[in-house]
Amino acid sequence: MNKTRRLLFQIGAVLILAAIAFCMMVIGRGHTVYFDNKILEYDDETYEPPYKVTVYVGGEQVAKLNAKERGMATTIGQDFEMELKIMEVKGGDETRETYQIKLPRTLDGIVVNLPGYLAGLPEEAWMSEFVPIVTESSEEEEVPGGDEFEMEDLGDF
Amino acid sequence: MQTNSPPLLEMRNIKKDFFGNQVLTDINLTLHEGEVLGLCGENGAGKSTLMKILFGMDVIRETGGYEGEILLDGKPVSFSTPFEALEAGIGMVHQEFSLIPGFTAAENIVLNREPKKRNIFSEVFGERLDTLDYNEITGRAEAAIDKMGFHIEKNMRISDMPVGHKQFTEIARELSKENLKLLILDEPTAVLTEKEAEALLRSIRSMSEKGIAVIFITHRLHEILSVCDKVVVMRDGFVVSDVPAAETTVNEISKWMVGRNVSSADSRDIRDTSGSRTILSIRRLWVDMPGETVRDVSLDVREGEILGIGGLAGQGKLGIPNGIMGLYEAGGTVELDGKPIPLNAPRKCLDASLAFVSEDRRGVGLLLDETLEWNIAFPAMQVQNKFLRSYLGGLVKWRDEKGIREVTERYIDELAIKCTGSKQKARELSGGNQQKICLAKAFALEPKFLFVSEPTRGIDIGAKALVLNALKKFNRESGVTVVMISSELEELRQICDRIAIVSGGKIAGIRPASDPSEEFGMLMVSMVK
Amino acid sequence: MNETLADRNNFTVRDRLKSMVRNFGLPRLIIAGFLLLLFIAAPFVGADFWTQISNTINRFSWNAVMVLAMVPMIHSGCGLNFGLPLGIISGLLGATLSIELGFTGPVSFVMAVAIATPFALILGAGYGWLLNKIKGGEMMIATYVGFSSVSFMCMMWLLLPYHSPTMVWGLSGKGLRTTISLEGFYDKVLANILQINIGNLSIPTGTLLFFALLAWLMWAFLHTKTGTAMTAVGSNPTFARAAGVNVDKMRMLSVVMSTWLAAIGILVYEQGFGFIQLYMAPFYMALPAVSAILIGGASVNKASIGHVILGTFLFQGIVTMTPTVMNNAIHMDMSEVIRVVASQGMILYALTRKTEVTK
Amino acid sequence: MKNESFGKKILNFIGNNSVPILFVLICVICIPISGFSASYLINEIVTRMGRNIFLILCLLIPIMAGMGLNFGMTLGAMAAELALILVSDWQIWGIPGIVLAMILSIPFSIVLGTFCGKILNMAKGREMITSYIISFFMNGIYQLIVLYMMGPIIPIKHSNVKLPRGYGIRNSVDLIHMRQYLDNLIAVRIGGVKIPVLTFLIIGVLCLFIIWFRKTKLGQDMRAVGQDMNVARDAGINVERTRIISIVMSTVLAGFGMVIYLQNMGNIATYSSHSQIGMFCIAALLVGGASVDRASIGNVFLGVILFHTMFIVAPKAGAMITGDSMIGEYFRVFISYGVITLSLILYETKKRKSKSLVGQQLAQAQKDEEEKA
Repeated sequence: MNKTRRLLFQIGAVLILAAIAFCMMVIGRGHTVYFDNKILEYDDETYEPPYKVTVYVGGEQVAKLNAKERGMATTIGQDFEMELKIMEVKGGDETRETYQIKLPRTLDGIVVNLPGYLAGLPEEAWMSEFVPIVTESSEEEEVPGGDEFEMEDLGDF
Repeated sequence: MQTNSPPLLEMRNIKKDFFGNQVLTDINLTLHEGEVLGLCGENGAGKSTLMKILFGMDVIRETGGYEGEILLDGKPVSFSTPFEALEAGIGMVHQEFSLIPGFTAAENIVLNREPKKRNIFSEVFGERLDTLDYNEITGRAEAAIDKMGFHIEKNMRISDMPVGHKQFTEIARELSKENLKLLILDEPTAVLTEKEAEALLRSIRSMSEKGIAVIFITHRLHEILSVCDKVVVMRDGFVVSDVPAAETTVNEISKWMVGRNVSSADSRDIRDTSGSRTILSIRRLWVDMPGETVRDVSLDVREGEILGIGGLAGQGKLGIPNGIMGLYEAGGTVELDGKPIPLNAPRKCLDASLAFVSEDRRGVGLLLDETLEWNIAFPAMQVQNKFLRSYLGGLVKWRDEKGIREVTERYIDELAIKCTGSKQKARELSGGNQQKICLAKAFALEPKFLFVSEPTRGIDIGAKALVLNALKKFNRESGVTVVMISSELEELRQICDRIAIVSGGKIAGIRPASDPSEEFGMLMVSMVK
Repeated sequence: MNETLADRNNFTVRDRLKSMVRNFGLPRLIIAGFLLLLFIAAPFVGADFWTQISNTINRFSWNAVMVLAMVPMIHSGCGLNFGLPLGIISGLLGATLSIELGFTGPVSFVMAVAIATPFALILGAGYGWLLNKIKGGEMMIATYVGFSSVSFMCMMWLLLPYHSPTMVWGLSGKGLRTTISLEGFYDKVLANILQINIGNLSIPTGTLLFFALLAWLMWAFLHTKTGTAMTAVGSNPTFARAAGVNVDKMRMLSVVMSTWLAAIGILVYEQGFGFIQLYMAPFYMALPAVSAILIGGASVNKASIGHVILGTFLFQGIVTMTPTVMNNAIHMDMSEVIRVVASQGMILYALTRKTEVTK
Repeated sequence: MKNESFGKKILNFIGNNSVPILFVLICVICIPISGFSASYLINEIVTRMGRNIFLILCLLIPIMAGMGLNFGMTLGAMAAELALILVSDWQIWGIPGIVLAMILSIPFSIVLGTFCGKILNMAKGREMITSYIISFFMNGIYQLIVLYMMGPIIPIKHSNVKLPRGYGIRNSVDLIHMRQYLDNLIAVRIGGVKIPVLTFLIIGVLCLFIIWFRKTKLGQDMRAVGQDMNVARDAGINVERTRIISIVMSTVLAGFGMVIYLQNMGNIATYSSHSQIGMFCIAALLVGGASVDRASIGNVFLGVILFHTMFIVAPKAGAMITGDSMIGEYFRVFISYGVITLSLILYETKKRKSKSLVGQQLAQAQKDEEEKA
């Protein structure tokens, strides 16, 4: 009786931890969102970028994009909220509006084409995965081994 | 009234041997509720083995169990661990304290039986995360202390307590066990002051009034008479008498303890050495050897004799040679041939041609992981530069392997040591043969004077005779004075010329070995501390 | 009839094998087997066998003396000398002072030994005195005595007034460099004596002979009266005390010997390696030496010259063979990891063995 | 008479607290020389307290169980690093990432801690040197996992974590998206000093837990085992298991502590972060006046403050005095090792002294008796 009871509690504790871990994996997923203020061609139509877009995330300005420029922001979770301040033509009026984007959980880097997005196109039109170009130098990193530590390893503490 | 119900404890025909060595034969004991039984006997009489059987100690099972039957409340029981015995209501207070030094008395009393409260963590991680209920702990400790009838400070840490109070804490711990029916006290008064001992006796009486039976093991015979309902005396694994305490006397008990039909007296070869000069004189010796404290010993040993030193365990007989040889801290004066020997310096003793065969074979006597050659030749090599060859004008002292082998082989032959060869490791020999190696080691030193401590402890009868004969021969043929320390009086009476009895850390008396054993028995218990 | 006899023979053989495994220790067997495998595999993966052998022998000759330094302290029951860096420091002082005083060529080696000796004796005596105060806790404290002395010397290398331009930093003109080349000093002075070169096989005869000399001296010492006493102290200190041996003196002597051998050991290592390494370099030098002697079959309180030779050979064999063979075979250099796991595992194994002598 | 006893008391106090007093002196001398401003110093110390205290607290439990200084806490640090590498590769950021890493480190810590505990049970009486060697041994296994198994066996996707050769983890793993998230969540600034309130709250909870734990049955058992293993065994306490539990608890807590430590640092030095952590934590604890067999929460706090003050000011002070900045660097390393050495020696000699003291007392008592007689 007592044993089964404790077993239940133990399983419960593990489950709760696992559940928390799972929640964390979902809500803590980090994404990098790239904003493209670039021409988009979709269904044989061309969408011109506005003259200037200023992007605010969480109240802070993260990018100020002229046409053909790309900006970047990081976010945690899948609900991405951004505020865009758009100036269609040089010297024109600015409009300010808030947009909500649902990000796909599986992607690390997401490119959002602003002209396409603003034009209300379907998702596949303006959203694409960001594939980083590996520009790594191919030199092998020095990996320390064994029981021979150098002074640097003592590090700052 | 008692006759109607079955006795609380009944032991029937208990037998026990250690590897063919019979240590208990047909022991019968009965004990009723609230009865106090005094158990006495010499060391090695079988008291502790009997208690170990009753208490289900591991040693018993590991050495092949026991024969016979134990009945508790009329039902047969057999404990395979001490915990089962505790469960059944048997408590035991051992000679060595079993207390946590940094805990208070109360914490020790309830050790591992602490009252607990549940909490959220203990639901998940199990009972060990229950919080302790300190109020309840104090309560239970108080109750146990009340039951004992001797006040100890429940919040005092053990490490701050006087020795006697530690003993009482142990007793209180046993009493705090709800179902305690039988309490075994193994020499509880050994560490108590006079007053505390009296208090203990009072509390034994009050326990007995509350219906708890007590088995009281002690060497202080008057205590037995004053508190026990009956007395059981053991000797050589037998119960020699089982009488109501009211019907006997201290004299009678001590006779039973050592008494034996002395038939071999004639065959003994006892030498009267009263004319010989004194070779070793000990004055006011004290030795701090744990468990074998020597308080004030003065003793003269005559040249060429075999002097036995006997006494009960813990009275200090072992401390004498260990102190003189510098193995334990000692004070006083010792003179060999009129020349003083400095204490606390083993080398000085060896240089003065003293030799010692220790009772602790494995700890002190042998290099277990080395060859027999090394064991036998080492002290002689170090002390007397034997078995060495000098090169470069004595700058290099090289081990003489050939000489070492020769001497080892000689002793292997002489002492009939059973081994595969002189290169065998000492660890691989049996106890008796190890003892012979220890003797050979001492003989190789060719000493003027030899201390032999418990030479027959833990070896079988055949080997015993060989060892004793070798000693006797060594003494008679080489004229070396031998002092032999032994717990077995009969053994001493067999080979010694005179026997000194140590009691309470002092010499209680010296008698010729031909005196009847009762005499020695009286001396043994005379000054017991 | 014949069959039963054969059976019995089999039985005894298997029994003997079993007891051999037990005496030798499973980890040791695995390591020896692994090295054997490496030697067998070497030609197949395209590594030149004789080069490998040469490398192993070379490294053996560099390290053997430091492993030998373990022997006296194990014999006297002080356990594994994790405080080896203390001796190494004496050696380094000898090496740097010898160069500072302007000695060159083979003489600089002799002088380094000569200068290192008093340092080793003094430091060893202090270290021995300390270890006598804390019997039973030697190994942990030895480790930290080694560490603190190395870090203390780190400051000293900077502060001591060295001037020799080959040793100090070029820019500031003071403070010793981390590595000092021994070219023109005693680089390979021992190795070049009677060096044998046959094809790819080269044997540093001089270094090996030097080690043989020290090993023989150690062997001889253990056969003298004092050496016997030292072994007895390690085997059972109470026995030794009862036999009139001054236990503390013996332990002290063993520590001094060990420290001196470590000092000589590092000098031999340097002459083979060609550089003096200062600062944190001696930090973990005790561990390879400790594991080498354990791999050779020693335990926390028993060691012999045979253990030193076998252990150094096995350990250095693995150190030199694994990188090449592994790299060629699977294109993954796991040698570091294997070395760490094997050597530390060996030390762990030895520490968890029950030793009968308890103080 | 009264003065004399007061003087004696002071001497006793100095004798018992020689290490902390020595450090106070070092700090008092070095602070003015280093020329650091008070606010800079306080800021640094507060940061380091938040970073290190949790880690050091995990040492208390094995000390309670009589197993000495747990050099095997490195194992917990390794567990945390494994967890953080994985979490970082899965791109879980911020507080959720930190929480996930802590949860993930638990199974690793339990496995490693059990292994360590079992080995230590086989090496009773030399736990410290053994746990020290275990940390090296496990470092080898850790490298095996991180350098060779991460990639081919344990999937690692991101190239900012993985070595260019296709397997193994880089020398340094960036935790930029977790960096000081915990510290900044409820941070308060008082006079230019940033106080990471949440981190301190977590530390506070751990302190309460340790205080509470001492009053549990398990805590009591650990103390009993720590003081006398044989008595505890005779009383029916499962000594081996209790010892293993104490090591496992310490390892798990060390894992949490390491996550807190690394989120503050903002990156993992994959192959060296853990290797020195044990040494520095132990040194800090000992500086606070703890010994091999006795340590309290107070020792931890005092130790962190003193040790890290020394750590901050030593290089600058060294540079000021000798004109060489490396001197100070080496000095603080020397001090760390030196203080551990000193504490170990003090502990061992004290153990011996208390033994011989008993002998002396007995001898004296006998002498007195002799004189009386």
